Amino acid sequence: MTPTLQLFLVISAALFSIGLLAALSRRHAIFILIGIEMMLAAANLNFVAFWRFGPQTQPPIGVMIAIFSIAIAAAEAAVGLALVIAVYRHYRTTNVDHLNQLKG
Amino acid sequence: MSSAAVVIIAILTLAAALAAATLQKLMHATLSFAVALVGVAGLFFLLGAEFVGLVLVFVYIGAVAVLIVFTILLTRRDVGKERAANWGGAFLAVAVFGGLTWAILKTQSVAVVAPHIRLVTVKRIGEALMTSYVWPLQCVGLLLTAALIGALVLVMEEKP
Amino acid sequence: MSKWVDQIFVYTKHWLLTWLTAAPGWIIQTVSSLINIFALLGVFLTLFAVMSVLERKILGRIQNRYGPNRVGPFGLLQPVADGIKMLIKEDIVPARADKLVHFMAPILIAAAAILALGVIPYGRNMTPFTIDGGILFFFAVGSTTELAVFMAGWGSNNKFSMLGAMRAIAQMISYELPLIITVLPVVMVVGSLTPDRIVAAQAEYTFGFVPRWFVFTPWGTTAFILFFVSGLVESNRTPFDVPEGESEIVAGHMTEYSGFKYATFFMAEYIGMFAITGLAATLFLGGWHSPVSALEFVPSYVWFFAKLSALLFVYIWLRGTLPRTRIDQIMNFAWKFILPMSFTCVIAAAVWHYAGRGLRGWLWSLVVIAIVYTALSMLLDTQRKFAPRVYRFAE
Amino acid sequence: MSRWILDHLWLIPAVPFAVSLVILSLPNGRHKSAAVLAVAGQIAALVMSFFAFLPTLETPGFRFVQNFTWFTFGDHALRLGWLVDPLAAVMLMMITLVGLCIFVFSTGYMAGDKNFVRFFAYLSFFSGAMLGLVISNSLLLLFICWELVGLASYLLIGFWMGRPSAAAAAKKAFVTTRIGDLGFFLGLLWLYGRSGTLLFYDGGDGCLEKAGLTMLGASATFIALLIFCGAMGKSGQFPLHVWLPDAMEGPTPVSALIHAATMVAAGVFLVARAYPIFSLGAINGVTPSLMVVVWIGVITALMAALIAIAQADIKRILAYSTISQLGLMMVSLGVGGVAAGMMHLLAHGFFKALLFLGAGSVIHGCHGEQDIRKMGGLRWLMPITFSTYAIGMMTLSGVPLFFSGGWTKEEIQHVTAHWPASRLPYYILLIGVVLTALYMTRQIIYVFFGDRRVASQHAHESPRVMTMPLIALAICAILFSIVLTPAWPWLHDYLTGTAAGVELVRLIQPTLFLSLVLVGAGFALGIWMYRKAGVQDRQRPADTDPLELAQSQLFRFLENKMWIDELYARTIIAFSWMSARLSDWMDRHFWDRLVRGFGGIGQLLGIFTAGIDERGINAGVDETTVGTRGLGRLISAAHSGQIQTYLSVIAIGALALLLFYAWLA
Repeated sequence: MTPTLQLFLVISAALFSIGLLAALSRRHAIFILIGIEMMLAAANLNFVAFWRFGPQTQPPIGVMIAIFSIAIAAAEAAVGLALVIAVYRHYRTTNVDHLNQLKG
Repeated sequence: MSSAAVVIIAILTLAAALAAATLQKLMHATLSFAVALVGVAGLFFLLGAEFVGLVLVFVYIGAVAVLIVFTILLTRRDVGKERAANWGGAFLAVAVFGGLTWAILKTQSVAVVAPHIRLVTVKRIGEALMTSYVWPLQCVGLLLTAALIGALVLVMEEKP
Repeated sequence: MSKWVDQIFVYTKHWLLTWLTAAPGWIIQTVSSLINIFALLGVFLTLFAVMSVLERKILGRIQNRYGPNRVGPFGLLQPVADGIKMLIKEDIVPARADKLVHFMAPILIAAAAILALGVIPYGRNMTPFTIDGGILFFFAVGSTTELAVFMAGWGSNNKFSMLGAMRAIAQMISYELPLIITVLPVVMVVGSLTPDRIVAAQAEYTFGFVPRWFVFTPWGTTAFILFFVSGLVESNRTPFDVPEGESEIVAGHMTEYSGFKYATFFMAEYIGMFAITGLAATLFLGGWHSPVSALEFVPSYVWFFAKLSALLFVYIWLRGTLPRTRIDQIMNFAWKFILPMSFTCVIAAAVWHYAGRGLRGWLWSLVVIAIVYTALSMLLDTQRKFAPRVYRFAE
Repeated sequence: MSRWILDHLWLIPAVPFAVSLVILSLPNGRHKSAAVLAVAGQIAALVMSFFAFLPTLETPGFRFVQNFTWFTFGDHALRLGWLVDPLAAVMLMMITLVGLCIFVFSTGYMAGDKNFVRFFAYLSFFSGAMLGLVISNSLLLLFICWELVGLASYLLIGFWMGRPSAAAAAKKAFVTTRIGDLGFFLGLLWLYGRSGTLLFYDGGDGCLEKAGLTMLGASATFIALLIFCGAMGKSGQFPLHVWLPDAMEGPTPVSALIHAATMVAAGVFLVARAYPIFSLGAINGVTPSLMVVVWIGVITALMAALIAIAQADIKRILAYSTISQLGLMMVSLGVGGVAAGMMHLLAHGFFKALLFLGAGSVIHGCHGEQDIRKMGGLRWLMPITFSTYAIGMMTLSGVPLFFSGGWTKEEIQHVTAHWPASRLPYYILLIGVVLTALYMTRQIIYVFFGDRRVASQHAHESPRVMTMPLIALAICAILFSIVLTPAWPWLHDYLTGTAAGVELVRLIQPTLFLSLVLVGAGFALGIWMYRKAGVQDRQRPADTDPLELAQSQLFRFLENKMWIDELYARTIIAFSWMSARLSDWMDRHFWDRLVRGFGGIGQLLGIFTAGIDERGINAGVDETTVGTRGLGRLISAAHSGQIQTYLSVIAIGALALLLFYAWLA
């Protein structure tokens, strides 16, 4: 038995939802970052799956997008974590509930 | 590519991901996150995108996970003061999952089997990167440089 | 005859697999992989044992003493005694340690080291696992070591462990970059990430007797030296053994480990060393090719292990000769010298390629490297006098 | 190798330029690297010049041209180019060889200077510009290099800018040569307008070739005279010579390199290069423009030689001697002896550099003293300097047979004597020979003979790095004569492109005896006049010149440089000053009021618009602002500051979108 595209899409949807769960329900900024990274990974999984099951192209677009997205995710993680450290230095907390200076 | 392998890896991945989202200790959550990403890389291998899988492991385990771990270390005093889980968020996540799954299962056009394709070799990816993707490649290089400098500036000690 | 000797292991494996011709494909594949894995483990664990005793003996010679000579003939059974000792020791886990992380760390570190061995070609048709991006695989797997070291440091819940882990990660990250960038010129010139192709690209002989190994080009020599130094740092060996400097922080991230877990760390360090030297031999020293065309009848794996042993001997030699460097010196060296030089290697390789890969390219790339080297040494001002030593105390 | 250099001629000037840039970027204390880099650059230039020189030996009349397009305006391309012919090649060799000696000398001479690095940067810069000048195949490129050379000269004269006299001298040199360059530039434009090209040689279409020359017609005379203006400024010819003696304020190696051997010779080189324009339409070898060249040269040669007799500064004497010799070269060019003039230029480059470096060595030994009346008796204290200086002096005076200067001077006398227009220049030149011998004798007696005076009490020989170039240049000055003798006039034939032949008979010429007599007369006169100058009170300078005792009016006149500077101050400078005052007055009282009036109109308009703005527009804007602020308050309430709330809203939105599409499908 060979798997269909649906299987991969469901897996990626589940991974995305778990990432969303982490991003929404945890109060620690690093958890939110981890959640976002998982959502990105889920998106990458979608790209590669669609490329694998779709019509063949030259260049392999899905793979290329996944590579670029990983690179961008790395940059995002670096800046995000630097922000976490900077925020922690300033407020002595990384709990996002307490970081509401932008309240209107 | 057999369904059994996919399902086994998927279960491992999702379990690790769930652990990463729910474990109380931040360090354990990070390590679970790393495991989940190794699982995703495994899925990439099964999908025939070896290079992406390797890059994923390389970047996420080698760099991002280490970064997260360092950040945890630098903000250690804050660990452990976690409030109880936010049920509204959990509910929303489940709703999104439900919606997405429902949509996927309902769409018949995605219920297809993988066609036979030529292996995507590193050489092909390299050629693509150096021809049609040169611009994006340069932009990503610029972005990474900017991110590097930005991150450094952000965490630099403030001189009183 | 010589071909038969050369391929004896390959033939053996094929002969073993003929027993399974009737089985379904995935079983054959699994069994083939298992054979590879067991062969690898067998060879390298033996090599680890031999290396551990040889290292102690060679170090002994360097320091003008005998080294182990009691257990077995010439002390060759010493590793067996050591193994038994390690196995029967009590396994102590600190009370406030993070038990799971503490337990997983040695496993992960050993797994990573062994996995890295899988992509190196040990002889003609003797690559255990041929992966398209083999070099990338090597580094991807290698990069998990950092996480494992961190787990060891964190899980032990001990400040020496944590400090050691931080030092280890800092220097491993700093040197991973040049390590990868020095591989780039070879990958560029060959046009492939597959170790087999890289070895094949070094098969020819100039004038019939000088082998076309990359180490004989200016960029190759430079890259090889840089790779070797970076590899030395990556495997935390003297003179870069700051992370586990026993006079400063007990044993770094391995402080809280004892018994077999400690032995596992020890083994992982040695296997990592084998992997990195094996890769160096593959990338720059022509892999399993013989250095002289006249000696091609000698089996290919003999050449590979000869090169490996030579490099390992240099490791031991360095350990017996050099004192430990300071961490800030290691960092400065990495970022101010090794990194720019490794980028220069990439440029020099490009120059070499576009100048026609002949004598002209050879000279031009030499010029590029010489210019950058001179400029760097002028900029870094190697003649600067050392500042008076200032003692800084813990605050 | 030669082929490669010819294809990459631009490298010859580019290397010193690049070296100069690198040195400029060095930190101030890096004396050693600066010196090594500069000397290495010069050696590289020498080697490349040598390889460019080689092919010119093989074929007589060799000429290699390489043109390229600089830029295009409209459908017209402005083209520049490089050129190697015997003229350029010998200049290359001379500049790099003398330059190398002087670079080496400078490392000793400037050793104590705190701006050492900057000095070598400038020197390399000069070298690059000068090399570019001699190999350019376009009057425009030549002009560019010409100006760069002038800039280098300015920077180096004012090198010790802390001294007011140095700053003033630099300014004077710059402004004076600029006057000449203005003429040069006008000539260049005129030439371009007439012939449509500035390339010298362009496969038959260049401005020095037949096609170009025929287009000039009658204007050739004026173009030639305008170009000669530039040459006059750079080579210090009569009306514009005043800057050169003052330029001795710069460091002595600079005086040797720029203001004796190379840059000042550029004027002569320019005339030689553009000679086809000067001699266009010549009747019996005489044209109006060449006539001007001859007479200017004659006046300069005589005047400068006279002034030199009454000067007290060791470098000033040499400066006037340089002016005089340049005048001599101009005469030679004017009467048709291009080869003779160029030969004297080359020989002069060697021996004048030698004399200047010798003077530098003397000054160095006397701790910075330049007044010859305060020196004396250095003969035994500085033996190497003395002997090389003596060789230089005899070469300059034109002692026949053994010294290069003698042969070239004789050649010049020879061609001048056969000038059909007049015999007068020839006689004046003969007087010049006597005068030259006289002032050089005077100088050498004051400096090296007699008793030690104030400045020479503690004199010492200079270090090896300074004496070695002296010896090298002295050997050059002597050996160079081998290729100059009439018996084997190799250089002459090389420059004119004919085949050389050896004939020993030609060695003995009537003029040989004449010059022997003249030079001897000069020496004898000098020794007789200054026989007592050396023996004087030890502690006081020799303040009374023998000439002053005999002819005090004449000496005063010569000592003050024939009052030419004062004349300029009274006339030209006073005139400029007046016109500046006039313009200033006009600006203050006339134009200023006019501008102020317009300003008033603007002010009135401003007051008017301000009223409109205040009453009409502001009120409306205020109302809008109040409204916007209220709206903003309303919306800002939705911002809780909790990022997870935002994230939830986004998630809900996505979910809604999903459901919406599902409903659509």
